[in-house]
Amino acid sequence: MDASPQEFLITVLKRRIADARHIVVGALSPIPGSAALLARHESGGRIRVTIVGSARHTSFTDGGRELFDCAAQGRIDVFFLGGGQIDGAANVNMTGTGPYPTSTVRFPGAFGSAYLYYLVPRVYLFREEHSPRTLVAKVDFVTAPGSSPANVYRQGGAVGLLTNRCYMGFDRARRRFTLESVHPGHTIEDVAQATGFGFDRAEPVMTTPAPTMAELAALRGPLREAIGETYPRFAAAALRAA
Amino acid sequence: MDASPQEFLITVLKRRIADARHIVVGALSPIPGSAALLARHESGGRIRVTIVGSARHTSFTDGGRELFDCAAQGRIDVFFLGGGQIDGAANVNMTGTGPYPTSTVRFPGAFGSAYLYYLVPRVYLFREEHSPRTLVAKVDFVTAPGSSPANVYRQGGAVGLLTNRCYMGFDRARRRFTLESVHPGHTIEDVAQATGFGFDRAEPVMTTPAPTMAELAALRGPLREAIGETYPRFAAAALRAA
Amino acid sequence: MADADMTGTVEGLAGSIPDRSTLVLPVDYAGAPMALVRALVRRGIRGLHLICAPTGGLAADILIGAGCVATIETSAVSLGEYGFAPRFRAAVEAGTLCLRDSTCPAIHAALQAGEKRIPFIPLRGIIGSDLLAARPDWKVIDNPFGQDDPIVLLPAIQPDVAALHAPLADRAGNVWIGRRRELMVMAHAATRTLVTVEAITDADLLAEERTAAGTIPALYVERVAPAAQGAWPLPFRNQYPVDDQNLRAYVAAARTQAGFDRYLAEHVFGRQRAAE
Amino acid sequence: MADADMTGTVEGLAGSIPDRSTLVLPVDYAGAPMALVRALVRRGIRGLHLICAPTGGLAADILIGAGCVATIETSAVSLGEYGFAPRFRAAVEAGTLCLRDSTCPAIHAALQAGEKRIPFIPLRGIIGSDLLAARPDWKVIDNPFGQDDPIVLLPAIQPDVAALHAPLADRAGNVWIGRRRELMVMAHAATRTLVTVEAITDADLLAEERTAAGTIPALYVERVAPAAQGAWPLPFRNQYPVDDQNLRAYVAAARTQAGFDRYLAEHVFGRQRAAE
Repeated sequence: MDASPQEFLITVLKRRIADARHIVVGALSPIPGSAALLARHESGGRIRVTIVGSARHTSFTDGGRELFDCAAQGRIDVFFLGGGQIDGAANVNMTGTGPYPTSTVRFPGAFGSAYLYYLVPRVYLFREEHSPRTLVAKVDFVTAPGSSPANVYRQGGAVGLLTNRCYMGFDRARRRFTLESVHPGHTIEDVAQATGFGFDRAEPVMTTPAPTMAELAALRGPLREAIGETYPRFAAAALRAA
Repeated sequence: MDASPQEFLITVLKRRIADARHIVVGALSPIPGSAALLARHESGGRIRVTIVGSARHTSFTDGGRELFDCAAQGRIDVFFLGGGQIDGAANVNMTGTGPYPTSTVRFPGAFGSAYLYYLVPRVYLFREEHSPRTLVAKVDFVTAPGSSPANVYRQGGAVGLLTNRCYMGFDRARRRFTLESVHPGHTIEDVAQATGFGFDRAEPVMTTPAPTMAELAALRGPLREAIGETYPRFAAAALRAA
Repeated sequence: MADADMTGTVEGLAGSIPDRSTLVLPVDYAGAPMALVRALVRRGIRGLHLICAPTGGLAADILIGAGCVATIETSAVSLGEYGFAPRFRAAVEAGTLCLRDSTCPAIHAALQAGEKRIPFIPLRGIIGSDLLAARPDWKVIDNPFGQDDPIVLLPAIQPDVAALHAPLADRAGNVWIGRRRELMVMAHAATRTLVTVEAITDADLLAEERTAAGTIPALYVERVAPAAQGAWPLPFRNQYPVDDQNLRAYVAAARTQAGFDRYLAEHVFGRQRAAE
Repeated sequence: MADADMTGTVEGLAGSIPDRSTLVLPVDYAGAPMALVRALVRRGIRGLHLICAPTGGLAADILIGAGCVATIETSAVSLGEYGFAPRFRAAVEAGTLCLRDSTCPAIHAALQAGEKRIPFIPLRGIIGSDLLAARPDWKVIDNPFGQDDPIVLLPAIQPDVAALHAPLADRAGNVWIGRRRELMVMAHAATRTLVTVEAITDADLLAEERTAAGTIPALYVERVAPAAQGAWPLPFRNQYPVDDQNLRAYVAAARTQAGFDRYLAEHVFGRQRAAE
């Protein structure tokens, strides 16, 4: 079966999070959200998935603050962050390019990043567009820093970065990304040219495995409705017919 | 109609609070609670009454903290405080006599006094027993102080003290009580002898008015059940037959 | 007052909010009072200090585009699946909006501080973010209970007015919100709370424990106005879906101020004599 | 785990609480888990750091009398209409109990700080009370957002275990509490939450908005045990009244340790082979 680009990314992310107990997905994150729902499906419901803004995919009953309190309590294992710019030290810019506050291009804003990035043990950075525009040497505005001094309370941070070209792991101690796998149709040189920051290379750099038939069947079958409830426009556009 | 001692005190308190918008009554306060319910009854439901621990007489839906947050918000006009000891500066001891922590006589504890006394504009001190044992020169332990230095955030405090002998007003600036009225059957000299602290005397000191027939009829009729729901043992003992 | 009828009209609610008020609105999906927002635009309100709890969407973008907002305090403004908020973005890039960029948990925590009327509340995270330099009203202190442990203190948010849309209220002014507890924090934190609702019931929402558990008591509510489809064109809980056509039209039109003004003429001023 | 059956037994719950735990219990009228308290006495638990949220009653007095408690943090201990708590009073006057005297809003606020995992929270009031000298773990600082404005900082309370009694749970471990939101703060603040319930339903308490609004999610709940009449001899919501005869017997007996021990023999150890 031929996977759509989104279906491909969903399954790549899903494999990274299949061991989690509680995955939280922010607003506007259909690919991470679909990955979380697929992981939950495959776990037989063992994995708890909370999608911000969804009345159905939530365990929360205490209002908007509960997600953040829950993260501080250590009850959330995995979260996803995007960002208009991401740099080689895993700093994330969700605020805007150019001088603050009158940005050249203003992004929506920090959402919960300037907090959750510190408190959720495993944060996956996710940005489809992999270009020198999005993956930069240094972000124009550090909305959420990729690392913190030793005396700053921090129990979490980035473990990796997924784009439409590759997956890179992040080493928080060394503050550097390592290219781990390149998606089919791309090369290491491709990735290097499209990346505005330097990174290390795993030995060997793998080819990212494609979705299995079972994964695609689950996405297009039982999960289509669950994904569509939360991301109606995405489900219609990104999931192929079963 | 002959009032019981409790009925008498209920109506005295009630007249002091008939202009409030929101009266809160702590746990274990059947006479203030009954006074609040009577005030509400006479106001045709205009006065809001919240009784701590009651599922029926409450406006709260946010758990135990809401009472205290609500007071801080300025949405509570009147509260009542008792205490094992009260002194002439309106300091209240709800903790114990003798040296702390191994008190000679241990009282239950502060409850919310060390907070509400600062934040509710009108706090009525209420202690039935009027004796040198309860109204002392200086409390052994200041659970909640009667006044605070100018730089301490305080938007409330004592306005008066009701006992089984008299009603005294409290002047927060002068930190002194003034005897305003003596209950029938007692005298100013009585009161002075039974009080462990010095106080001023109003000119003239009045005789506290007895309950009216209408007040007693309301207490013994429509309010008997409402009071009994919250204070079953009290209602049976203190309210006379209609 | 337990006896009085607490109901009013949407235009009445809008008229009672003065220019330059500090106004807190919920996130779009939690009950944005769109009918009231349109009434505020029609009344020509100016100089709002808008607080988004914790993010802004269509409600904020329309108020900004219509020139009602002087300052915005928010963790983000976005139209969700419909993309960037065009009027917010244009105003920021033009420098015509005073920005107080925040992060979701900071707004929630500062509203909790407002609810408790404590002057500040500490929060983890944030240190090392450029947000800190953008918010001189936030302070970093060394945790007095720790050692070499810097922590951010946020000043309390205590809005003049909270405005929200809910499914149901009763005549006494009790408002049912279900799990959307951020609406209750807003109501507790604000001095005044104004509510639009899909429907008003003659029952007492506090009488039964099951409904009481999800109800803002009238104690905090100044007035309630019926507004059927009051969140339109946004979706509202399980009661109605998004008006996809209207949202698409908005996004297309609001790319320019002229287009936005045409949207207002049709969907805000044009509705004055109709449903609202 | 969404699939697993989260139910257990009262004795199993009691056995899972180690000696010297920090245990938070609700105020008697909010859902004191009396059946679990009796099971803890039977299991001979020792060295508890008991936190009363925010006041203690019969549950605290029995645990103290049975020698289970090393330290108590509470705003008061009282039997309400039944008077002073005799074993608490005796233990304090004998100096055998480590006291952390507090005030209700301080316990609520410190539990909220525990819920947020912030290290401290400020609170108004308290300054000028002798409580401050009795609580060296509380600090007074000058409000960094004010001028010459002293304010108390309370360290967060983060209990090892929260234990509570509720009307209803489902098999997934969701627990319905209605308006008793202090129970939810306790569950959020504690590392582990153990719950006894009057009944267990096969329905999903989170499926419907009306029940979900008053429900502690299973996410926070380690185990739920059925315990019909689990608050006895205390009254429980509108389900059963106080057992007046038992309370009177308790107050009379517990004036002395010997009388208290007889009460335990009859009503705590004597029930082991019966209903519990």
